[in-house]
Amino acid sequence: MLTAIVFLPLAAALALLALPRRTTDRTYVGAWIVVGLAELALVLAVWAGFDRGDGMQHEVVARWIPSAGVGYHVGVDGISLPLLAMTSVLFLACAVYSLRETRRVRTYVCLFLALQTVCLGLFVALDLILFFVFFDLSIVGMYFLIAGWGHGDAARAALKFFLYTFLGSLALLLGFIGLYLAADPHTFDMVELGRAQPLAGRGLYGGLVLLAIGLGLAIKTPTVPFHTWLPPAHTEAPAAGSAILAGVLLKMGTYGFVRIAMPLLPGTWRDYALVFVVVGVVSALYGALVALAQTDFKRMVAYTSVNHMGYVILAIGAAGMVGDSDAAARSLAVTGAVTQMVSHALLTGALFLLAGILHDRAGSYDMESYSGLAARAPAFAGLTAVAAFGALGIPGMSGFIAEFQIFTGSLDSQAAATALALLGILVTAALFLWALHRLFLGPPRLPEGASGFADVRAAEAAAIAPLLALALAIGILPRFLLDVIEPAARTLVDVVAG
Amino acid sequence: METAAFWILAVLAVASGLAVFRLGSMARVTFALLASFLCAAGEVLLLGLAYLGVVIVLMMVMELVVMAVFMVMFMMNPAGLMPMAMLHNRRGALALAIGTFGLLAAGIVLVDWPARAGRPPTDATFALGKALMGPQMLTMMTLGIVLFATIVATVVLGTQRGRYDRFGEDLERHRPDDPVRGGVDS
Amino acid sequence: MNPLELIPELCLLGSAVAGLLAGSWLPRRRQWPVRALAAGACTVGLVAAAFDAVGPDTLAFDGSYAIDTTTSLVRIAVLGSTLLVLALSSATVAGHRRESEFAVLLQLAALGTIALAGANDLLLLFAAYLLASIPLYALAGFRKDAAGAEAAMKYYLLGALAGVVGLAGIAVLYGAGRATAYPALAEALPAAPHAAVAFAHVAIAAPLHIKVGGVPLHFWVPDVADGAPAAVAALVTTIPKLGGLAALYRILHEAMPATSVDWPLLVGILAGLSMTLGNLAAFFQQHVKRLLAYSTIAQVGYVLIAIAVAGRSDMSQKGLLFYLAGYAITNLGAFAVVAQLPRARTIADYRGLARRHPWLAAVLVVCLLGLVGTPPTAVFVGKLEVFAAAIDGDLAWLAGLAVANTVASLFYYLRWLAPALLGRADPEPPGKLSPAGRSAALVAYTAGAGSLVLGLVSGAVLPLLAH
Amino acid sequence: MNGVLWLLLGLPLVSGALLALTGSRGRRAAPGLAIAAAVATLGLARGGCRASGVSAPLLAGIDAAAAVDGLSAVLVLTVAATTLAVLVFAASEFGRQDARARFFGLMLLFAGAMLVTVTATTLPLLLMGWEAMGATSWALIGFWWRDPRRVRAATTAFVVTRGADLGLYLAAGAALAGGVGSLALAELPEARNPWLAVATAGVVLAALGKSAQLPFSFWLSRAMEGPSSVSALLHSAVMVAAGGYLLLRLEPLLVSSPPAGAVVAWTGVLSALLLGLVAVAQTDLKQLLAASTCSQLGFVVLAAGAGGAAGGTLQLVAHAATKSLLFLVAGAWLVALGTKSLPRLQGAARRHPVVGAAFTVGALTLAGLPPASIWVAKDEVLAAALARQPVLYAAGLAAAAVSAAYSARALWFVWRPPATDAEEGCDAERRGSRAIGGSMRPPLVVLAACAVALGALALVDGWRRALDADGEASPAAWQLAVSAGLALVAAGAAWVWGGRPLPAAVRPPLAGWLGLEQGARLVVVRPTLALARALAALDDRVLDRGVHGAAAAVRAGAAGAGRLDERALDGLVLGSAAAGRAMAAVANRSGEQLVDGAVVAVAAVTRRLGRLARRPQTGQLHQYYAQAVAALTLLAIVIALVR
Amino acid sequence: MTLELFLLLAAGLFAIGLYGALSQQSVVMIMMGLELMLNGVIVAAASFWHYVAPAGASGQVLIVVVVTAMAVEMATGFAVVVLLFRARDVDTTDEVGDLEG
Repeated sequence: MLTAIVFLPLAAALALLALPRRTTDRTYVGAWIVVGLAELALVLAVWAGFDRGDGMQHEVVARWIPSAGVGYHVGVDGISLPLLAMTSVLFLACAVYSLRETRRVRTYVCLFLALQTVCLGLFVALDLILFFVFFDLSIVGMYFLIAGWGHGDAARAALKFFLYTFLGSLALLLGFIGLYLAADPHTFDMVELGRAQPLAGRGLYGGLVLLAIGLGLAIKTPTVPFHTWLPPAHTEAPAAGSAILAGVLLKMGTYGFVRIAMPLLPGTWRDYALVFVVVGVVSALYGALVALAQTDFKRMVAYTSVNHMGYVILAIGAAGMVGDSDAAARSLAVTGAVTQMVSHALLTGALFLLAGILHDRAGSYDMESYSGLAARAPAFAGLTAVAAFGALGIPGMSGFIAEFQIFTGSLDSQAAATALALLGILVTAALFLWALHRLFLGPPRLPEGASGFADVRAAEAAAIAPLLALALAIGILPRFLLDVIEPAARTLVDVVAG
Repeated sequence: METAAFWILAVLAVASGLAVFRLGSMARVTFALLASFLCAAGEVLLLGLAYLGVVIVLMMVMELVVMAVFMVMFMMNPAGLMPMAMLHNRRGALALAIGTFGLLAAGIVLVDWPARAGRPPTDATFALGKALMGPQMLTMMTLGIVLFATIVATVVLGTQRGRYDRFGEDLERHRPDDPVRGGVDS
Repeated sequence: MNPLELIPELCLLGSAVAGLLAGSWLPRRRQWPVRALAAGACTVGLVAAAFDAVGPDTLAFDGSYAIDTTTSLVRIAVLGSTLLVLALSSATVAGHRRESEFAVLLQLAALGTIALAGANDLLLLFAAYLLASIPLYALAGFRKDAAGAEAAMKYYLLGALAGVVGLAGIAVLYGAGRATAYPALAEALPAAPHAAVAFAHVAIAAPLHIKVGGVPLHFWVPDVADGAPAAVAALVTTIPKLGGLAALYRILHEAMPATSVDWPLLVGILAGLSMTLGNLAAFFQQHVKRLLAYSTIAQVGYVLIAIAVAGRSDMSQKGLLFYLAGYAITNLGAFAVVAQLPRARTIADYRGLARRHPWLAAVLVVCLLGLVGTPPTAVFVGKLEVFAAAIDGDLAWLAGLAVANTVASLFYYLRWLAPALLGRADPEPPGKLSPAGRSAALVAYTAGAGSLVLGLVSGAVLPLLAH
Repeated sequence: MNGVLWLLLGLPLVSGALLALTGSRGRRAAPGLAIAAAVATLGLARGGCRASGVSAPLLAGIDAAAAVDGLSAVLVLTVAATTLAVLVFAASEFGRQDARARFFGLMLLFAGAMLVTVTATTLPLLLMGWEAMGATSWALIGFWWRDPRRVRAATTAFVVTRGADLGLYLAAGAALAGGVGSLALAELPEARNPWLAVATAGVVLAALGKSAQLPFSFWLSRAMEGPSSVSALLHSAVMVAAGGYLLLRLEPLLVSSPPAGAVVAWTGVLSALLLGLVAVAQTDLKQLLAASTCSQLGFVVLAAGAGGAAGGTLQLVAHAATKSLLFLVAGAWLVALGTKSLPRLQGAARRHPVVGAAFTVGALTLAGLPPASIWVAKDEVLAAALARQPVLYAAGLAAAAVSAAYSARALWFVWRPPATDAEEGCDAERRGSRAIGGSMRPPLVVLAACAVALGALALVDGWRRALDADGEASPAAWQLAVSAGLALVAAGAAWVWGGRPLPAAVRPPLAGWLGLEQGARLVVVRPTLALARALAALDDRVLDRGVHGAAAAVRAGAAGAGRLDERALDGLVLGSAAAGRAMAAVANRSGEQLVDGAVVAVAAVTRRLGRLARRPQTGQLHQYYAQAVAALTLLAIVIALVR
Repeated sequence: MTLELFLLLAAGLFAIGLYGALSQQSVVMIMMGLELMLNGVIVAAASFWHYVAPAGASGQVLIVVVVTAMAVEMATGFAVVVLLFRARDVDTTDEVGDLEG
């Protein structure tokens, strides 16, 4: 089942490549949408059949490189399933959004489909090498996407993105090898490593392995000070690429923390949790403050990603500060972190697609050059406002559910840090309101050279509105999501507590 | 007696070796090199390897005659008698050579070389033959193939006119079409 | 001793001799049977080598020649690469006056390379070195133009110097250990004088480093790759490396106890130098052949890591051999793309390749990213094994350096890939991107697919490479 | 009937959201639909008061639960009724050309969020309503979004209240940490110390912010930029009332950590006094009413701090009725006369007698004159204060006197005979219609009646029992007399003083709302922005965007500091700003060493090395030879020396 | 006569050859330098055989290998020189430096 989910898009991409050259662009995008729907249906089927209890389900284990301890091992639990679902939703949204794409559509669609396989595969991988393979391929795919369909100084941004994240992936690989060597017998299998706990009690060695893994994931996440690849990559990337980059690729970093760093190195994680707490708080505040000063809408959203991911790091760091804190609180924090991943994907994905519309209509992201757009494009303004309010964590949207859990759960073990990070949501509120003000409100004005500003088109609305609706659903009735996450979060917290 | 021979041959070998790069004409250079080789062969003889010493002498004479011919053919100094000096990076070369020699000499003197183990066989040549037929057979076979490869390689590199130039595209001619008559297959 | 064990070697030799004889009777435009014969010999040899590979390890010729996993893998890799080079060279040599000789020299070089890997005695090692070198000098100058002559001269002179140094090393090692056979040396060397062994070690490494093209004897690599035809460039940067590295592994692992000389340090230094220098020099290289040449120097650095931990990590042999196989096929793929586009000399000439030859571009992506070590290509698995071995063998600093180098190397591979994939070609006419023929493209596809497949089936291959 | 409560909460929220979504299509039907929804809500509110609590799982071990008890019931009814009144009024305030669907939808959402807040029995649900209310207030205050000033006002209001809301997040975390796993409001006082103290502090912070107490009061002044009916709702039953409600609801928490009670009580009474003085100094009717809101809610806060829940609740309700009435009147005048400046409103009450009468009733109630409701309510509160601390009582009395003064002052203006050039003063802010809309009058009348009569609640049997406040102090007769007398005297004095401006010494700070907003800008906003710009510039600079950004940031910082100097404000402000500037400067300097700078440097070095690495490849064989031999020699030496 | 003396002689010949190989421009002269170095190796091999391991024949075989290598490399070298002369009409390495960088 999972294998089918993961490789269906790739198979579809290969099939599309075999189509004759004269096939129209719409056919490709249409096929992509169909594949996206099929994927979503499959994931929903898995969701429906998911046992709310704990543990890995739908596991598939196959020999791949047994002598090197590498296997094809996939499975889902309560942490990966929401991300799997979120990935298929976001890709479907991007497919719908791309109906109007005109540049090299065939390659574009195939690249996205391949990227979808890679992203889905990463979230179900239970083998470190399999994880790494997908991790690396995601970088390659995204590189081509940015370099090929971006605007402005895309090649440079893409290269920067690639070099940065590739460096991260290699650090990750070193860490994996460290884990591999510590296990006896040597294995890359996450489940077995989790059972064996090879690094328990090996202080410095464990620290170095965690450093390598943490570095790799921190670059991908990204956290301050490894975030500098993010703004240019986002600014130059095409809208759908940005949405995937922020929505899915960033999650690979945070997902790696909860899937690999925490359960496989629990003792080490406890020892160094404070580092992650500090990094999380600094990221949250730094990201929010820098976003506040941006005049470029897309850059601003990019920096808020740093802020939002900072919360996630804070939560999982706090979950490692076992001390005398309450297990329920830590579990709440981890649940919040996973919820935040889903929530951020939906909301920031929507925001980046909206930013794409902005650029598409008037060719600029500069907020200063716009004003009063609400008069010309009320629906666009409305959607953006909803997404922005969601992103700033207003109740009724998923962001609130996530952040409330993060803060409430983290305060127990990390009072001062959490209190500091709380300031982040205030700054985020200010910056989003200010952005809405500058773009949409006030007397109408457009950038020079733009003749008009058409409102959201049907296809665009069909791409963005479901994302927001889903965020709303999570915000109001979060149980359907939390029921899945909570058992896994509790297990993880127990593992970390040792 | 042997000591004297060693010293004389050694000094001669070194001196003629130096002469190779000091002399001005190609012909003399070639003969200086030959002299050096002959002295070295003499040393080998002194060490009790009569057969190999003779082989070296024969090989070197042959080789250096060929070399002399090449000199005459290709060097800018066809007569092989005019003085010439074509050097580059003389100081660097000198420094490296002297440095290497110094290091080697220091190593030779300082190293505690292993003691002699066993006695030389009564007939060293026979022992060599036995080794070549025994444990070192593959080495010798390989060297044989090396010679084969060398022939092919030198033909490919060195000859300008191949069989298709001489006997035609389809090797249809019975007599080679050579600019100058004569030769092995004529 | 069982002559059946030497079928691959005998096939090559027999086919070389027969090919030379046959070649002297064949019309110029119909010399293909010689190459067909060579291909047949390689195929038979491959089959035989595969059979030997699953058999037990043996020693032939009074212990001077080892037939074990290492030899078997090098045999298979060399014969496979020879097949690919035979196909690759078809555009260069078909109908050439020396077509037969090309095939003969190619087989002799392959034979020498295999002998290099199997040699268990210093003297045989040197004989094999000569055999593996001399045909290549001739092939480097095969085109006989100015550049080819220069390439041949540089290759020859550097090779000859290294040979002389190597012989000096062999002599000293013989003096220090009273023997030339590896097992005897392994016994004698721990008691031998340190300085002498150290000198001998460096000296013997010289000819092998010429073969592998590692620093500090890498100077010939870019110049020969540049001056020789693309097929020969592919040959000299691939096949000799296989034998040279295997020989280095064998001599260090089996003849030199690490207690007498700190050779892991030496190899580690050379590995670090090779990868760093190779990568740095490739950074701003515009000519694709030179760029690839420098990249092969860097690749040698990675492989040397596996050798540096030989004997200290169980994974070193596996890593080494798998890396070699993966490297060979990936590098051949990259050179095959270059050979297929003979008029494109610089990176800029590749602009728009993806539009004009999408499949070639795909092969280029697979091979170049493969050389970087992007999963799931074969080199990735090799790199994984090698890095793991390095950390396992307490040479983590080397693994770190290798990682840094890998990142750096990405820069120049991408510098090539970016215009090839994203740029728009000059609209008319095809010009620099006109293809050479079918065979090189076929080799490119084969190698590109092979690189991927080898990475994917590494599970089946790796266990075979363990002891 | 379990579902009634969900229905009560859901109806305004869902209908409001749907209405807001219809956009221009719903323009025509919006008022009708909204009023219908409000009526239904009011009906449900009555039913809801008897309904049992409801609960739904929300987070792990934490439910979203709602229930109606005495306090909630009072507030639910107040909210529903006020909303209905305001919506009826608003049906005339907006013309066809306005985005009525958006307005009415948001109003319903606003009221619905408040209903959620007052019925919630767990912290998460309360916070959800609380924050949603804040967000809706932004949209409502900035309803006329084409005017940047109003949007900025909305942003100020939202950001300030949200800043205070952080206290609730803090409180939730602290409660969880303190062992209250369910986050139920009723269990909060059982939290362990020190978490109990943290939770209390958080709650107090959030409540003070929401009800615009010192030092957050200024946002309410800016919130006046919105439509009058928004002000009417926001100042009475919905937004600011939430803060008072929260404190009353969590009074046990204040009791369990005594310093908190004192802090709350003093903040309340100081707000009542100081903001009352501010109200006296206002020349704009809506600003006067806004300041009075802070002042009046100060009594609610005082009640909560002093342990007088019954009085506080009465004050909350009485004030809600009174203040919505007054704002609606101000809105009616603004629609009709186009101005809300007191001097220009001279004689306004005479022009429209019904409206004028309603205003008079409201103002007299606000002044605390008997027999109106606030007179009773205030004395209930003051009785509790007296029981706690006589000083509190004295300060409260002073504040009561001040409220009588500003009310009388407003009355004095509107009852003056109209000036001869009355028409000239009109239409200062917008074009007046010179007529009072048809649906405007009935709500005024009803609200005026309520304002007067609600005081009787205190006499109703069971009022205290319903509020669970049996043991609380009641005012003695002398207290009632004293406050009535004082109010009369103060009102009389204010009437005599009339329209003359206040003494110059006190006028600027009072008219400017004590400089709170400027203070906040100086202490919080500007340093934050400067820091943000500095960090962004740092980020850019690191990103190779050049030195310009950093220079600009430094320049901006310097300019900010320059402006600071001009104002020559107190040393504390200066010091903190300077510290921020220094921080930014330090961050700038260290920027070069940051990671990305390092990456760029590494790239540059690599570039140089790349050129260097090709230098040996000279093409000259003899150089290859020399290099190779030298390298081999060196290696041999190294290896020979290392053992 | 001692091993050291023979080895010093060998080292001398080796160093002289090295000097020639490094300093000569003409390819043929470089080859001569290499030959001279091998000459030294012969002396060293013979002396090692005599003074260290006379019992085995490896030393002798080594000399055979060296002599063969000399011949083979000479032959190849001459072929290269011929090629160089034909293709470029030069015989010194200094004039053959087109491929660089």
